[in-house]
Amino acid sequence: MNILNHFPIMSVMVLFIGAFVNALVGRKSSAARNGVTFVAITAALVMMLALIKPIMLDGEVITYWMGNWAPVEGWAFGISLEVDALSLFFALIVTVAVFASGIYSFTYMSHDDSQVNYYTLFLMLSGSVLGLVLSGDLFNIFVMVEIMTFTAVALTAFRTNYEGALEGAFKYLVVGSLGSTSLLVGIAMVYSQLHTLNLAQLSALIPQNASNPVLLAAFAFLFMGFATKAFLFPFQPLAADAHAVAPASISLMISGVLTKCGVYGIVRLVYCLYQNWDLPFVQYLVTGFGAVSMFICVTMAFNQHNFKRLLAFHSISQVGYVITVVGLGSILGISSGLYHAMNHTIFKGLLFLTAGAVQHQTGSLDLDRLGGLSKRMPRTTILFLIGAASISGLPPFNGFASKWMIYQATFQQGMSTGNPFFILVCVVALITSVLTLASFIKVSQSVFFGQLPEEYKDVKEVPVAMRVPMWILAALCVVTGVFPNLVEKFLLLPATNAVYSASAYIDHAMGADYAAAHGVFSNGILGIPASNCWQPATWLMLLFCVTCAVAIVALLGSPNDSKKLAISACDEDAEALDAKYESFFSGEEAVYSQVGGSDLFWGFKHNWRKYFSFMHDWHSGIVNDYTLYGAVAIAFVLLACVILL
Amino acid sequence: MSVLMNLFHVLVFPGLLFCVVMGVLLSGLDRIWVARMQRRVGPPLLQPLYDFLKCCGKETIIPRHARKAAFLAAPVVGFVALVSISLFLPVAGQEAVFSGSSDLVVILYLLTLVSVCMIVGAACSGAPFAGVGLSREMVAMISYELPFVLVILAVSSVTFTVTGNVPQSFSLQAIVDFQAANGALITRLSMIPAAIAMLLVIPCEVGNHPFDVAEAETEICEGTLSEYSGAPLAIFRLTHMVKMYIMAALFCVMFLGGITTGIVLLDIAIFVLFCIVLTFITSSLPHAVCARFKVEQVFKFYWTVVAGLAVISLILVWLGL
Amino acid sequence: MMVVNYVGAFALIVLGIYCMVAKRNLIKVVIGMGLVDYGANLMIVTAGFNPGGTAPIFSISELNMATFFVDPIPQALTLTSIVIGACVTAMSLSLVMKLKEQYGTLNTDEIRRLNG
Amino acid sequence: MFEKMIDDSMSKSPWIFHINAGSCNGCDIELVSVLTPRYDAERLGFRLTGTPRQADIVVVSGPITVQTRDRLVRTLAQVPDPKCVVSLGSCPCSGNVFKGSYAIDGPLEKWTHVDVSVGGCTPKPEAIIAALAKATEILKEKRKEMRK
Repeated sequence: MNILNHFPIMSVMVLFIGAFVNALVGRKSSAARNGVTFVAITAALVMMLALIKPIMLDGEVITYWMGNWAPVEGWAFGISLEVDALSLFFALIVTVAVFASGIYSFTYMSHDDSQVNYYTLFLMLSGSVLGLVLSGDLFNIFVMVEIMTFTAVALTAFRTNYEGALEGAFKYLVVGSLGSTSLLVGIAMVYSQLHTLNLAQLSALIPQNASNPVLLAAFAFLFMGFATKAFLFPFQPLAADAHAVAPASISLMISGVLTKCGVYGIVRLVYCLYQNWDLPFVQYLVTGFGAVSMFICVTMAFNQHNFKRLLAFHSISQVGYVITVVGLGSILGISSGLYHAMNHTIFKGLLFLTAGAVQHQTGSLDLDRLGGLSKRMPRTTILFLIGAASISGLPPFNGFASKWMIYQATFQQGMSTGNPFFILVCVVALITSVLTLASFIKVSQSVFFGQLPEEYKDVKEVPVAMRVPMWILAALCVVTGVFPNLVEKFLLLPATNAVYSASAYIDHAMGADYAAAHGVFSNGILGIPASNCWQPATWLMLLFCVTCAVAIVALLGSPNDSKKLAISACDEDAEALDAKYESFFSGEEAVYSQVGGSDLFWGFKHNWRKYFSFMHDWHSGIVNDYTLYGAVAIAFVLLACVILL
Repeated sequence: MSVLMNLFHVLVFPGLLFCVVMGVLLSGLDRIWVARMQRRVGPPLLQPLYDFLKCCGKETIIPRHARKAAFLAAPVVGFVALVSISLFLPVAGQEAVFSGSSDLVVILYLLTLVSVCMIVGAACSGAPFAGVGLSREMVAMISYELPFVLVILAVSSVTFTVTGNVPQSFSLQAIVDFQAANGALITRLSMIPAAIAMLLVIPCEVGNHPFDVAEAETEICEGTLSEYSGAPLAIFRLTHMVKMYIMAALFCVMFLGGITTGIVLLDIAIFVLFCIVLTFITSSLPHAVCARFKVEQVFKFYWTVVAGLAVISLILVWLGL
Repeated sequence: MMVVNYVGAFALIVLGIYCMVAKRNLIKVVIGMGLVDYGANLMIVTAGFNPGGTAPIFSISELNMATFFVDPIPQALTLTSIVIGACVTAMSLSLVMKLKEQYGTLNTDEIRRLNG
Repeated sequence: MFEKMIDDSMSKSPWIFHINAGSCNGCDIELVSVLTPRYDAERLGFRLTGTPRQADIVVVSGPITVQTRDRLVRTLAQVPDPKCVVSLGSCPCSGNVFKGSYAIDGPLEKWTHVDVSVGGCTPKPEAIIAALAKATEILKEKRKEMRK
């Protein structure tokens, strides 16, 4: 038996065993702690990378039956792991993010106490997330979701003395449990009808019983369960609370990885289990939830004064993009959604890590108090700008490549179905992108540019060990942005193909022809339409050409010998201030009329003041209210599914 | 040979040199027209060029709060990105130089990139007035982006509905080809509101007078440019001029495309003529007629009136007119 | 009657959610979470219950298609789920204790420093 | 290569930055009237800028009050070379009727080198244009000198 077949279970186990070993040996020595963590996360990453060849390129599916308990007479009772290209795609996202987060933690968390608990929980979180995406069993997905929520809550509250940490964790736990219960109820309903929980077998059986009302109700519960895990509207306040107070490395995990589990769940649910992506109602439901989350969260980000809370809202906004296009049900839609999911993990991880760096060095995340850090932390500033450009979708970074596909997908869907709803979604997506840009301008202006406050005069650049994971993510931002063709060939096409070939997924687990016997036919896809149109490499060459031309003209025209006309900059170390290099201002000398972060877009906020004040009150911070929103949303989706499907 | 040809396209026509010449020409004409409408003589035609050269000859001061590298790089990157747009536009009956990636969304984002470079430059300079300027620039951007997006969708949906399944939704080449076959888009009833909306978007996108909230020299001391001097300032001025040309050209491609005579030089002459007329309509006329808007008025105006026009156009397309 | 069980399960869930939504005391909110959990567990057990079925303990020779027994899988699931539920309750109670220490109150209206 | 062109444009595109150092607004109004259709200084390339960083010619009006002095000096230092300072009206030259006041710290020569002075209270627009035109010539000379 090929060793590669064992890699899925081994990669999950190595993380859990790492957690266990860490708890045993890591109490005293930080070297042992870091060593165990590093080995575990590296091993998981390497194993997932090794699976790229067989799964992504050769199109194989790996099914692993625990204890060799293979299906008997078409009934699968054993616990299984099933890895197709879609699972592997998300597993790669997870392991890369875990790797970056782990390495970052070594320095970032070095000042905290009881670190052994941190790494134990961290490895458990990583293992559970990886287990979730690789699992071939619905109930195991639930168990993994619970472990994931549980450890994430514990890690959110890890710095118990940090302002609001406990509160954020508690809200996350309470409202998160609503989602978990919803998932559990959905599973119970599915089991009561079909008496199996194996994903492959369910994928074959559910489409046959598509009109069964209990299964439709189960669809609603499962969808809302995963939506909670992706923090879609109306669960976004949780994400904001939890991200803002968690340590930055955990914010990366929550935003980059946990939300991806929700996305993975929804993709599996709609495209594999129920295979009802072409029903208009499902399209409206999923796309609608995505679009609403995308827009509300991006406007909420305008209100924020806390760096990480702002990032948290953007995180949900970007997940909204993913869900929106996942709901379209077109090939272009799903591939752009997967692409954006991947990119979101990369750039949002980078942004959270830079926020963590700022917090680590200055001790503050308050946008109204920080400023001018680009002088003191130039490398972090560059990293932040790369991340901000990516999330705002500026070419040539990866955010643009995927957003470009998203616009194409929504617009094509709108035009080919003649449905104005999708055109509206396209407009919302485009506007959201501008608003995202605006709020990152706000962050860069109020944290990295502008004047440096006196209290941060002696801030230092972050240590190299923290910059390394940031550089890894930044490099990924650029690489995946400049070579979308390669990403498409090696990652997107196989994953999209896997989404559309449920029968291959079923057959591999349940034996050949099982899918066909149950009436599930799917052929996969040949290619992604409208790809290859955006060629950043060509554009960059163009840019290079023009830059060279401008530079040559500038050189020819530059004054040959006069020194006075050259660029003059002030001497940084000079004690006496030279008035020539002071900023021009016409008021009193002592007062820097710095524009506060939240007032930066006054012209916009003034016109929308009623909306903003309503949304501010709506995010009341009271756990009961958030529970109510969640319960109402679940009830609404339940009713809609049962009545309309 | 093809490398040389490409180089010619990039550097001469329709690339760098043509952009700069057109930018200087249009903005010089604009200043003369505004002067004439105010019953003044106005500056010479080449005044923008003199301004540019003079700025190049001045000292470049980098303020104490500024980040040197970004402060100097921002104008260059913005300018280069802007010039690269001209290579995606299939102007004057020519195919775009890089037609493979020519796409309205790409152009939208490249225009955004240009504005972002200006904003980053302003943010880098660390000055209070620049801070106010960048915030206004960003609000102006939010304002015109919605109608711009709607216009783009309206234009694309016409070509999409008529030709059926175009492989690329927003392809500029497809739009021009469509117009070559079916007549310019502006002749369609459904496109007239969109064209008006686009005409209103142009001055704000360029940052011309009634909407130049970000560079209001009297209120906020040139806003985004308040700390710039010397060569970087010159490049920002040039960017502004070239943007006038690029936006006029974009309008030509979107609404007046496909008008060809077969003779290249004549085509170019017609195209230049269109650009000049458009500059008069979009830049000189509002400049001479209107006083500067307040920033919240700009936002309100664009999200209600202009966006409304574009939505009307979209609805008309949807109704099949 | 199985219907009673299902109705009971849903009643528990709804009661639990009501408790989570309406009660302003953190401890009561945690109790509500517990109720929701019990409702879900009851539902799973009911789903696998066959009236009159025997315990699912057989040697392989006894097993044939006609054997009538209670489905063992839901019971296993319920056990797992109960364990998880207990963990969640423990976790949330410990958080409540810490919250009481920090905020000096158990009233949810006053625990809202993160808002807007 | 472009040096000659740049030198030539130096006199064709002078941008003005106006500092009011305690003026009674009479000169300021006259300066603005220079830009109005009647006198139209824009045909010579003049343009009012809002920031000293972009200015070529700094026009100072008013008798340099103690309150404005520091700001005047600071702002003058922020103008990039080559630059020209024009004193507008009698006040910056001599102090005019305010001469000897405890609140005055003039004349302008005390703080900076003045290239062109326009007399009068207030000077006529024609005189202002003539002075500005002269300043542009000085600007060109300065630029040439700086190159050497």
